[in-house]
Amino acid sequence: MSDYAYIVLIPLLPLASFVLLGLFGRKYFTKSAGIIGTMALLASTIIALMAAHQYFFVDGKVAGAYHQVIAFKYTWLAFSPGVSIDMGIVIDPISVMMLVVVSFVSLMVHMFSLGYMKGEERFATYYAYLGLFTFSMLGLVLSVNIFQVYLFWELVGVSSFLLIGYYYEKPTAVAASKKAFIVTRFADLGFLIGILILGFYSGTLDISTLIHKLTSVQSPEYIAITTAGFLGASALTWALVLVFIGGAGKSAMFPLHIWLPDAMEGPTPVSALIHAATMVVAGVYLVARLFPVFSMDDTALHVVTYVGAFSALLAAVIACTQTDIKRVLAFSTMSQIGYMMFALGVSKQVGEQGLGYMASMFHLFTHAFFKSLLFLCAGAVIHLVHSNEIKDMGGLRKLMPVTHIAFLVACLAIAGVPPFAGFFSKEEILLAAFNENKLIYAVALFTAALTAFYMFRLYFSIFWSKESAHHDTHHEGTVSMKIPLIILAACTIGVGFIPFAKLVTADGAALETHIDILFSLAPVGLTLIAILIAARLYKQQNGGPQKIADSLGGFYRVVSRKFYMDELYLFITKKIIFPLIGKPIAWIDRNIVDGCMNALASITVKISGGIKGMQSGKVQGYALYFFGGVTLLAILFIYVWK
Amino acid sequence: MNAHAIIFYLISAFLLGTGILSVTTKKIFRSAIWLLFSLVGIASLYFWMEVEFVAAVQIIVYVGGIVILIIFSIFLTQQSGKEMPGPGLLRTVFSLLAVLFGAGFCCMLINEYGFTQLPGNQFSVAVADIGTQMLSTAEHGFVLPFEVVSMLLLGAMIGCIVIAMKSKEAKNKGVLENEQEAVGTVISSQQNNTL
Amino acid sequence: MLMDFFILLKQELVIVAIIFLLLFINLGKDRSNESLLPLINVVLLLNVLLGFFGSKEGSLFGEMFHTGKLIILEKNILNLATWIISLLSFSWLRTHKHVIEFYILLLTALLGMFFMISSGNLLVLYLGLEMSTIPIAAAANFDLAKRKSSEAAMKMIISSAFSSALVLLGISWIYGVSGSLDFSVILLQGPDSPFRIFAFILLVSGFAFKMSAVPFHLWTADVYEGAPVSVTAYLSVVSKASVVFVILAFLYNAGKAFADTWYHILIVLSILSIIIGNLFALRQNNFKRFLAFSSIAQVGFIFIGIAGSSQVSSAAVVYFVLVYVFSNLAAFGVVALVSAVSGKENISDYKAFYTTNPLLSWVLTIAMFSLAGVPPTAGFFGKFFLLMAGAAKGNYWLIGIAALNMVVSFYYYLRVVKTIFMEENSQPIEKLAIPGASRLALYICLAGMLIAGLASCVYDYIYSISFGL
Amino acid sequence: MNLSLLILFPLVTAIILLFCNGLKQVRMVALAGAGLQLILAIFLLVAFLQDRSMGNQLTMLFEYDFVWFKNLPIHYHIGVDGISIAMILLTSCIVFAGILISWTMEKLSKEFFFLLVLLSMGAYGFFISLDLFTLFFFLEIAVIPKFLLIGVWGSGKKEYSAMKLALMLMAGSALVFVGLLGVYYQTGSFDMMKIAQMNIPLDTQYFFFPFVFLGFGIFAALFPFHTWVPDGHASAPTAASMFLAGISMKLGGYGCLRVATFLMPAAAHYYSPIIIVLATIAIIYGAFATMMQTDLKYINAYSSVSHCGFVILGIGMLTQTSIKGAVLQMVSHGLMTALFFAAIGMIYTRTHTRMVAQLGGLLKVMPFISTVFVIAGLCSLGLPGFSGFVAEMTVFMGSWQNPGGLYRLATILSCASIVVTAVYILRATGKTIMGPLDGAYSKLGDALWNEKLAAGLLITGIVLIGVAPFLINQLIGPGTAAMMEQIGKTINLK
Amino acid sequence: MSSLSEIPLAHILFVSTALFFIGMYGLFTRKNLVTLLMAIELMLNSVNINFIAFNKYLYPGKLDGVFFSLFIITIAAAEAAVAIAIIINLYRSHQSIDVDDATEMKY
Repeated sequence: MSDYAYIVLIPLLPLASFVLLGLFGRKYFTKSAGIIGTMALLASTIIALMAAHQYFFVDGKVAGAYHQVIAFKYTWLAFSPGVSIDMGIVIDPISVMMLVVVSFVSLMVHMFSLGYMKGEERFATYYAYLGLFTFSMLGLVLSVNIFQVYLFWELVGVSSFLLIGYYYEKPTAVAASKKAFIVTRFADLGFLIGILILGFYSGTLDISTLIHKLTSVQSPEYIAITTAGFLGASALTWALVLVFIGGAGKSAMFPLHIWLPDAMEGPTPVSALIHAATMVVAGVYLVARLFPVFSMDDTALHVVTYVGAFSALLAAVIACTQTDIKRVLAFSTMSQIGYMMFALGVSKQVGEQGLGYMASMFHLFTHAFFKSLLFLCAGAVIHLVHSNEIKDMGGLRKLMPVTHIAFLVACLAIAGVPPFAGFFSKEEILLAAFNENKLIYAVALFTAALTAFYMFRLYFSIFWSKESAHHDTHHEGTVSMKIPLIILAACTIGVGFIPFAKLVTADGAALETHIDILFSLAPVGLTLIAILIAARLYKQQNGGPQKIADSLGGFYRVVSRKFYMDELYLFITKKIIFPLIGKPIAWIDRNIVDGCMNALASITVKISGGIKGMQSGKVQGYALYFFGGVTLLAILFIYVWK
Repeated sequence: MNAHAIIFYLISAFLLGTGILSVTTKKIFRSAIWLLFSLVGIASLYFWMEVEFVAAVQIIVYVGGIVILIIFSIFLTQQSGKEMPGPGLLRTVFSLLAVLFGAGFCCMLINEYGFTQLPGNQFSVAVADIGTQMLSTAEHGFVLPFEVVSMLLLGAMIGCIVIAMKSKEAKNKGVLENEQEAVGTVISSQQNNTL
Repeated sequence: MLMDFFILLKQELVIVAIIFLLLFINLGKDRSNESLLPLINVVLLLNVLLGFFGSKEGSLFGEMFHTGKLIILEKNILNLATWIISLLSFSWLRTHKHVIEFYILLLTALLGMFFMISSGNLLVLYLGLEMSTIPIAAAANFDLAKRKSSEAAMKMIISSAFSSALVLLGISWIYGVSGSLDFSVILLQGPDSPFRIFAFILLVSGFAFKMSAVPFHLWTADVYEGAPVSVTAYLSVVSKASVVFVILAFLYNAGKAFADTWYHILIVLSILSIIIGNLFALRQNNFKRFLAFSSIAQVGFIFIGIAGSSQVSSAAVVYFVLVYVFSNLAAFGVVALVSAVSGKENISDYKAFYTTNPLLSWVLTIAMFSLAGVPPTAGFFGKFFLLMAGAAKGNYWLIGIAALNMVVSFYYYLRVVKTIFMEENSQPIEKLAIPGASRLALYICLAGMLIAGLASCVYDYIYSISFGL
Repeated sequence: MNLSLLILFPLVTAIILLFCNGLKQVRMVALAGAGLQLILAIFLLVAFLQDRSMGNQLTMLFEYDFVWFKNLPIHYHIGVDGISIAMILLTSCIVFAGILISWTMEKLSKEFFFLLVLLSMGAYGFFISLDLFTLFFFLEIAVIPKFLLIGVWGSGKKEYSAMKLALMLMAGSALVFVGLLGVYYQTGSFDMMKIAQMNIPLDTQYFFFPFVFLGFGIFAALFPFHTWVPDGHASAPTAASMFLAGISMKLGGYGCLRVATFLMPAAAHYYSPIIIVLATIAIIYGAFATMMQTDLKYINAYSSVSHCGFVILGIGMLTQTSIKGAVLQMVSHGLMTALFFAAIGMIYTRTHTRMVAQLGGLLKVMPFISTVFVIAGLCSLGLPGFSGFVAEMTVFMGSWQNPGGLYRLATILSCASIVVTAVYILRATGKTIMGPLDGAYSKLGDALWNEKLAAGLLITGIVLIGVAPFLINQLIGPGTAAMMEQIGKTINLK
Repeated sequence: MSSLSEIPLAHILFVSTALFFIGMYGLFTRKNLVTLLMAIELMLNSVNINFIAFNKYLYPGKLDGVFFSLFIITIAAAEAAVAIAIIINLYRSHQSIDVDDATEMKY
């Protein structure tokens, strides 16, 4: 094994960029901040690619499988013997894969932002935040310790918060950033408690040790965690479900997805980076990271499966009705992540049954490219149109040819049209689902068709439909914005051909996969039909969509309002938590708890007023009291206490 | 019950009766006179107990000094003839209750304790004894209290003078003199007696 | 033998000498107060200093009078307090017509206290008690033209006469059951009959009256309010301190057989005093009246200390009294200055006092803190030791009540501080010119409050000469 | 290393201050004094670590035992372990920052700084005391200056708040006092190290532990005796708020740990369910109450109640990790809340309002202050990289190690508070820092050098702990371990 | 001498006690300050009777009781003198010696 310690540079370079720009950016790097950030990321990306090359191809497999390498580990905070937060770097197929994805997409976004964010007042801050996010995300994927995951998890959350709230003067942006943070925080609570349970029973927080201890059926830790239970489920189930809740929060799974559409308030490149390619898949990554443990518990896996599948379907349905292009993309992200989730859910740890795992990772990988591409394209469009609404667009294909082509490529990829990247990964997922669970397969299939439909609805609405209302004076964007689009488009076409099954699998060993044309027939066919329907409805401006919407009536309204999930949450917070918990508590505190304290004081004063008559000012009264006192003492001591 | 005992009860009845009258009479001057009688009654009780010296002092100091002082002050405050307002009913009841209770309680305690007198009573109070003991520094000498009391009288006298002296206003000059005289009487009588 | 006599009686004799000196001065030609006061203060200073020389243990007049290191220390404390009061009275006496008489009364009372403290006999005790009361009652009337002053004097003399009648009843009964007046004999038999107990209670109630313990305290506030500030200070500090010393000596020596009885009496009285004193102090606006009730509450604490009945407790009590002297006199000092110049005696008059008189404000504040028992003032140590001594018998609930009442007392002490520092006032008390004598007195008090606690030697010395039950 | 210097320096500073004239002189002296304290504290830290690395394994270092009252067992006994050093460092940082923040204090500046320095003396004395009497002495010294600071220099209903604070804290110390006397009469000693070696009889422990714990608990804002916190903090001037929340509340936590739990472990064990329940209530209830506040200072004050609940929770859980977490939380919360108050103070001096609803978009005009505010907020909600995360996670980990349904439930509920914390912090941040800027504020300036320095110092502390917790762990780890060993012994005996 | 024994000591004490409480009743109920003073004199005298009686009946060996009563008489005189001075001064300022008129200070 060779030394991977240099990998530490990959996260540290963005961190350095963050610190530099964060502390001095406003003063000294107002213009050059973008270049500095991009350069740092470029270096990181190169190192990441080098590392990937070294890991997969230079060091290669040992005994037929890729092994985990702990490149570096340092006890960061020791709790008690064996239980500590370690900072370290783990090298294994998924972490290396994620390294590449994160640094690469981040680089693209950095580059794109050079043009997109040009002239912003807080340009340096923007790049600082980007650096922070990239650092956190890289730290997250490299974690050796479950608490390290949590730590970077939170950092990722906060950088997401900062970036969503980048346009801090816009109240909607502020609200969205708050929402994103709080909802994910809520989910993180589950994650945290899950960690506590896992840590308590296994006596360690180190992921590999933990996996080791909890995957052998004879180990005392395993026996302890499976025998301990609460409400009919074993501690292991609880722990895993709780951890999954954490993942679901970040990955916008139902019912914790509500923050994702709103998060689109942030700058679009940020959406591309965080809310499409990287952060949102952290949940998937988390489950994958702990997959050996998950695979020990069927209940937890079922939860993952059904939540994933339902989210995928739900998001796809909602996406069909949205009119804000970024929101459509957001729901599509949610839907695709649902795919990844249920793919994990239907997987097993070893051998052929591990197909789902591989597929999930593969989809994660491809999705990162085409989804970030979609977002960047959307960014380019918005940059031109200054609106997110579909109705403000149309016929842009002539005005922005590069964007048009890139967007089309990405749409084809996400729809799963061969030979674009999405096709390969989606095929594997469908196959895995087909093998394990027919119901899930059906849902997945339907969702795939829906995906194709709403993506092409978007495509046609933006680039075809009515003639552009925009003049030629508008340009597509700077070169720095086009280059990433081109690169990503190329990737979207290319990455599907990477022999992923050989590289990234649950047990590290290569998996034999092949494209079965017969099996592919159904999904691809459905997809094409869906595309055709979309073209029919949206290529030209006509009343079709409206008619359909009208005919669906109430259902359409419910869907377009996202099944009233936001309203439900609002109801819970504004109508239940604030007035029914917060207000009473605040009231109780002021009036009852504090009131008691004040009452003590006022009662004392009252008593003081009540007994003032004793001091009547009449000297005979004093004498009477005197004699009374003597008598009292006499009676007390002669008769009462002897 | 022999004559001696009868005398005791008579004296007792007298001094208690006059005492009660003294604290209940409405006219202040009469009250002072009843007090005088009561004090005389006490003096006669001392005579009855054969402590003539104390009886004499009692008459000289109380009857000759304090009561006169009191009567003077009654004149000075020009209230001799007026009927004093009586106490409120509530006050009377309370006081009566307290006093009756107190008296009953004390008498009960006295009764309960059951004092036993010594059979052979050798009690005699010679004036000479009192004189020597008063000025003796030995074991049962009372020179220290004697001196202490003289300082106390000095202090009291000065205090009286300052307080009762009406500065600058000649109108009440007489008061001052009377005061000083009165106090002087008391003090000199005391000194005389003990020497 | 004669030498002994002089040495043992030195403090008393010095006082007597001073009294006669004053009498002679009075007889001589009229002197202006301006020249008289410094002289008297110097003489009193000498008196204080003389007290520290030639201490000797012994008794005179057949046990009627005895003295010892602790007693001498106690008398020195009283001397010191008297001197400080004299210094503080400077601005009041400057224009007073009866300066010498005032001092004679004060010193007579002091002499009475000395005899009371040294007494080994009920007769001397009684005489001392009267001697320390009657002149003060007269002195309470020294603001001759003020209605309140005569009312105060009247209340004091009537109350104390009533009290002394009850005490005398008690003494006569004690005499009746023991046949003696000597401390060593009178209470030997213990509380074996109700008669004895009642006699004892009557006697103790007399002390309690002088110390103004609840329910025998009612005269206190009125007298304090009405009397001239210097007399109030004297009453609340010297007079009270002397009775504390007496009760300590009396209970620990003569009252041994009654230990159980008086222990409980003290506890009852202390709880009543602390609670009632605090409750009344809460509502006062007149500064002197306020200090009266605060001192009533303090008495409760002293009782707790005495109840501890060990060497620690007697040391704690004497120490507390010393501290109390400094703290209370500092407070009265400021009040005296303000009252003498502006005639203002209400707490609300002190609003924004700090803006015009920072020094006096700080002195008053520190005095309040010391009375409240806030470190690093000596008051903290005093209270801590008192309660520590009281807790020795294991009655933590009592300590708990006391401690919680300390919180109430914090309220009113801090209220004064609040008034001084925090409240707005368009017409604060004007800037006062502080006479040198008063300044000196305030500095002494300040030093006492700040040093007497931190310097452990003070307590250690007191401990070394004190005694337990 | 003479620990008495920690008391001497402030004392001398205070005395010099009394003789100073003019604002300039006063604040220079105060700053120099505080700077010296800071240097001394750092020097102490270095000396301590050196001694430890030389293999000095004594529980307490730099001990000094001087018989104060020879007839009572009252000693001036001082010494430090890692925990105390952490608290001392915290104190010196906050005092320094506090003086910098109040640089422009013009009203009665001499008195202000005098009291501030006096307060710091009380805190230092408290943290180094090994004798219960001295400890109590310094505890009370640290109360009264607060009363004046709030009452004279405060705002709003300052007199009420000052009085309330003083009375409640005094009630606390009165309870402590009863407890201390009880301990004293059971052991005949005030020396904590000695008392810890003795086994106080169980029934005595059961009787006196509540006094001591509740007493200190009032200082540490234990529910339901926390009501002095909101009013007191809200009315106090900035520096006093910083001190109050940063140090005073830590006196309580430290006392709960060092006196109550350390000396009476069996009782601590016995009462731990009650303590846990109260702490959990404080955490949750404080958090929800914070959510409804509209005044920035009230927000921070209530959040302090919630955060100090973690301290009590950690102590009540009685595992080594949880106790370590409690100590970490004390340090962390001290720095963080001081920073928060500093930020609020800076905002207030410029905008003259603390009402959330009246503020908005401050990031535009005062980016530095806003950043400080956000950092404090993020630290408060336990963001990694800041001290809050480290402390809270340690508490959670430690708490979870205590099995048993109640403990588990308490831990889960306490964990849940991080969500509520996020809600109120983000709400406050969103409304004040972000959002559209009110035109009235568009001319306001950013932080001055003194404010930057103060905030910088505190942020350094927060980030240092947050990024490199192993450093502070090294410091307090052995201390808690030694303490836990002692506690463990007794609990097992039972 | 034998005649004495016919009157038990207790009876004398009853008388003195009665006198004491008569005085106390006066003290409680009278309004005029001078009469209050008279009531107090009665109480003091009752105590004197006690002292003399105890001395004579129980402890005839020494004269403690007699002396005590002598001193009480003296003190009573001094007290009365001061009290009267105070009352006179009060009369000057209040134009009344009713005890209920001098209740300016209370509560």
